[in-house]
Amino acid sequence: MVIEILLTILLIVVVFSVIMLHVAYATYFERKVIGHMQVRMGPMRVGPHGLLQPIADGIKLFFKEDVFPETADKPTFYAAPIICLVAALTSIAVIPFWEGMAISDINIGLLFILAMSSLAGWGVVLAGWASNSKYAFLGGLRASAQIISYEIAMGLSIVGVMMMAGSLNMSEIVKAQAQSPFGIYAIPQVLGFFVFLVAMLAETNRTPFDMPECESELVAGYCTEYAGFRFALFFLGEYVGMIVMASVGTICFLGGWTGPFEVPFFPIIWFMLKVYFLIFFFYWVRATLPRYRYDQIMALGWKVLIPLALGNVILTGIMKTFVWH
Amino acid sequence: MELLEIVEKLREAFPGEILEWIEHRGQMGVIVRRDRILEMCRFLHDDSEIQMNHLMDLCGVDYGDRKDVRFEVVYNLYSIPLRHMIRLRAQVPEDDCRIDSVTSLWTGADWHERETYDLMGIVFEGHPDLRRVLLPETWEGHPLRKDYPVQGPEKEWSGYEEVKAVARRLKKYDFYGAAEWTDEEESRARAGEAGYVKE
Amino acid sequence: MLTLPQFFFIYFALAIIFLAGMAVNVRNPVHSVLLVLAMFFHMAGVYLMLNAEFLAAVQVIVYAGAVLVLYLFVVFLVNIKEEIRLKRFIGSYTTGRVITIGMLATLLAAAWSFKLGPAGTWSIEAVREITHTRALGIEMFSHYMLPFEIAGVILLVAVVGGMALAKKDRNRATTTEERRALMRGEELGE
Amino acid sequence: MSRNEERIADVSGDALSEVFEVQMGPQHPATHGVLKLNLVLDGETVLSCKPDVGYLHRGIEKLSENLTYSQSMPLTDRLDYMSAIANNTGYCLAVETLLGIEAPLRAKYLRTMICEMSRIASHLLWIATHALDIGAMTVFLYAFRERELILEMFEELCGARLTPSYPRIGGVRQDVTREFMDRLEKFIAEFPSRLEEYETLIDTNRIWLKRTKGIGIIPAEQAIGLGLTGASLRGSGVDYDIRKHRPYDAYPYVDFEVPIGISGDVYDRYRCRMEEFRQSVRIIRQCMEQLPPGPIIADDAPDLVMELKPPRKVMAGSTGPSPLKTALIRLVEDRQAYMEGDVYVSTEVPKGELGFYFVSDGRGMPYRMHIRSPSYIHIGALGVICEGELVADIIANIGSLDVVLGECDR
Repeated sequence: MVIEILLTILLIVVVFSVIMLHVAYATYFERKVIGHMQVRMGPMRVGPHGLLQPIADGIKLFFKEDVFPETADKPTFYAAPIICLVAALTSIAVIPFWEGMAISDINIGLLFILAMSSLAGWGVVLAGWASNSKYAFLGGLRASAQIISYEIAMGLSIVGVMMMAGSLNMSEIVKAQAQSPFGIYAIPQVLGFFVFLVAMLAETNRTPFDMPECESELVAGYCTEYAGFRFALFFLGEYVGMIVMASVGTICFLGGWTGPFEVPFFPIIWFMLKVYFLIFFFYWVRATLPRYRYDQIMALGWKVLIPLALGNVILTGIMKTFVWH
Repeated sequence: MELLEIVEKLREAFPGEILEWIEHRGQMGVIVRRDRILEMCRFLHDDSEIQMNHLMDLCGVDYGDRKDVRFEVVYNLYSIPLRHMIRLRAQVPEDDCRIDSVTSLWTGADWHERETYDLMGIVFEGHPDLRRVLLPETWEGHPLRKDYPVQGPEKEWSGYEEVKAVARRLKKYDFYGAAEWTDEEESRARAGEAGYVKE
Repeated sequence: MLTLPQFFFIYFALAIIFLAGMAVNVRNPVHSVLLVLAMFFHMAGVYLMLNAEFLAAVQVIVYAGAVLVLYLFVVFLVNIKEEIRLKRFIGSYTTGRVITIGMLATLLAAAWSFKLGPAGTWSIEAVREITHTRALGIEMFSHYMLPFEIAGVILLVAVVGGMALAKKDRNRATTTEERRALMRGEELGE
Repeated sequence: MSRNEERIADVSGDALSEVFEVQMGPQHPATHGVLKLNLVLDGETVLSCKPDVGYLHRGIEKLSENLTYSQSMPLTDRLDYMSAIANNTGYCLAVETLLGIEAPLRAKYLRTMICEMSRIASHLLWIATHALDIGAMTVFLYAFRERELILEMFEELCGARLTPSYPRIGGVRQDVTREFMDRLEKFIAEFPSRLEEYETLIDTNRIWLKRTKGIGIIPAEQAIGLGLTGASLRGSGVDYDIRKHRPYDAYPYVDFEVPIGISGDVYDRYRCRMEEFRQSVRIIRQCMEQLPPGPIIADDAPDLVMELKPPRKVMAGSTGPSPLKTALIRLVEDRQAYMEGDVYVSTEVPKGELGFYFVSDGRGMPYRMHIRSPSYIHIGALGVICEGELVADIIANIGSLDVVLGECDR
């Protein structure tokens, strides 16, 4: 019993550090990818090809002065970034990286992730309100509306996957997927995959749905008043959220840890490649697309994505009842 | 339409209002009285043969004591469909420094007139929102007048004193300046005493 | 000596009572909503202890993720600058106290009369075996199909009705021209 | 929350709707300088938008009343620093008209060429920031890549990149070199394909179209009334381009078209400027082909170096002539009789119509100089345009009007 608990704690520590390292280098990856898309080099100064840049950035952010607005609501202001990061990190617990390798392989893994991503929205909303600044407040309001709307679309988009796999457990979904005719659900669930990709961008507040921050209108939106360490927590939360969303996409639609052939000693490689492909997709979209307007985002969510996802659910139901059975 | 014909037409419509007209470098300038300037502008704007629909520029000129009437408000008008321009120069005396606003004809005259009011001190009657535009609300004097010194006024602008007071107040957040600011001073500064500077 | 489940149950129960009390008592409405959020999480914990993990997740997704955010939205939008002081319905404290105590007594009496009913189909072991989500699904979509659908339709009616009530001219104005017309005080044509 | 107590006329009579005041700027990423907008919002709808300018007011008009015509030239660089040469040229033309001199043909062609280059440079900065405001950040860096080439050519031409002060009253400062012409030729051969690159990035993008089409519509009548000029006016379908209406420099000798829009929304203004890029390339190419030999500055042009040196000692408190007053250009003195009077000369700079109104009393410095700057008028119009739009559309509108605060505040 005690040894089990200790082992779990060790596992948590290992996964946490690996994820944090990935987050650090996800920022590096982003700057390099976007840099090369924009005919420039990205970070080049710190270390060879700027490889130490994320570490330098981290040190800078964590040792910067923690500015606290005088009129802010203190407890909420402190709690908001922590809620953001905790919600994102907790989701990691249920993600199976390869067969049998998840901190906690619970039966309602997908629902748990949805629950946690809805909690992440709280961090943004409360940060916007607690800063007691108008830009932050507008950002927080936008965030609350956007997160509610897109959570529905995202939840519905993976209902099709749940129906095909017949389970909410993420490992089971991967296993069921591997036995399906195409090997991945992205092909039969193409509608659901599309809705998921769009909702994934919106849930993590990335361009073209970065309304809550939206630097050209609202300066930095909900995190306008945050600096240093607390800003870094938001930043980490956003990137961990990206990794979580990419992992969910990988598990639900791209076949998780399975690949065309087995890689000995390093089974996580397929999972990582797929996750990094989805993260690259985030960056690619960011470098290409302009930003939506707030009302257009809501229209897209409610009038396009939710009906599409509902249609996908109905279609999957019909197929499952009459065709695949 | 020839420029002189326009002047002729204007003279017929407003006898006694036109004082002088000067053609210089191919441009026609008409010096007029200010009293019926709005009607004159409306005439130029609406007449189908003139159609001055574009107000290119509106500004004030301070002639100091060189002329009998100190100020002039200059309207540079242009007709986009007919491609001719004319300049109206309305004389505004110093002791009654006001003229009718032409914002009802050209919405864009709004900011031109605000600028002229701000820098030259000419009041436009009937302007919807005549405030200072380039200078702060609390500025004293009108800098483009000839009697305004180039290097600026002797007296410091009151807003600058306020800024200095704020800077003093924020000094307590300075790394080295924490000890220099007492609570009593702080409360005075917070109460918004403009111009309060710690000696 | 308490067992671990007992300890957790007592913790959750006390925390729920405490947080609910605090939520009513704090002055700042946003803090109040935050406390309710924490309370919902503790309730989800109670569900988890009952092996109802599906309900726990839904509790967080629906109540914490959607309903409470809407509450928060309303709290943000309604500008509560000063405490709203209501006039009391009844002038005397005594009458109020008597009524309150009466209500409490009724509640206690009702609670006292609870008895354990006969065991149903779903014993703890049965639920463990086929997982809670599946058990819930089977129950809901076989025995209680009709009530479930009726409840769904009622909710749909409520949503549509809410939209019909809330939809005013302002929400119809999607273009600049329409918004400008509204600002001038004109009515929008169909 | 600290909200404004004052409620502007409530839009819907909804008890819950709260009027919300936001001061956008003067430090704000999307206001293109130190522009401040006092917004009154109802949710995200703008009830009123009052621009507040003057944070960059340097008193250029007052200063130039105390400097000779030549000395004021560098001040005009600082108006619209994105296309400084166009301001210089406009200023020179105004002074030339006042003095009654004319630049030689080669100088006219050179100025036209350089002006169009600076138009491209300015429009590149416009598309860069406009796209960045709407969120397309890649266009920003693409456009800067090309702008850099133009600035490097300016550097080769006269040694300065941003504020060249290259034109002179009566001509230009230096002749072009072979290398410059080669580079320019390479640039204009390549540039149209780069333009297509931007267009593939944003022009067919659904989000871009959604953000720009039907936003900030200014009907033609209203646009003229507001005093809009340049591409902002032509986007509304008004064919008013000073290069065609009152041709100056070499514009009468070259062949080009004036692109005009139809509906006057943000997208049409964007399209107009994108077409202007192509027309500018066309003009530059024609100028390069037709560039005649000859002098680059008029014989009777006033010297840059003051012929009459100011007296060395000025007694403190003496009422004698100030150093500046005697620092007259000899030629200007000769022409004293002709110089008295006033002229208004305007040119088509990238932002719109830049006009200089001079009142001269015959001395070597203007008695009164007034600058009619397009950005000032455009910002004044911003409030009217933004009313009833959403917050995000303000950003699109500022971008589409292409304002620069250095010119607005003077």
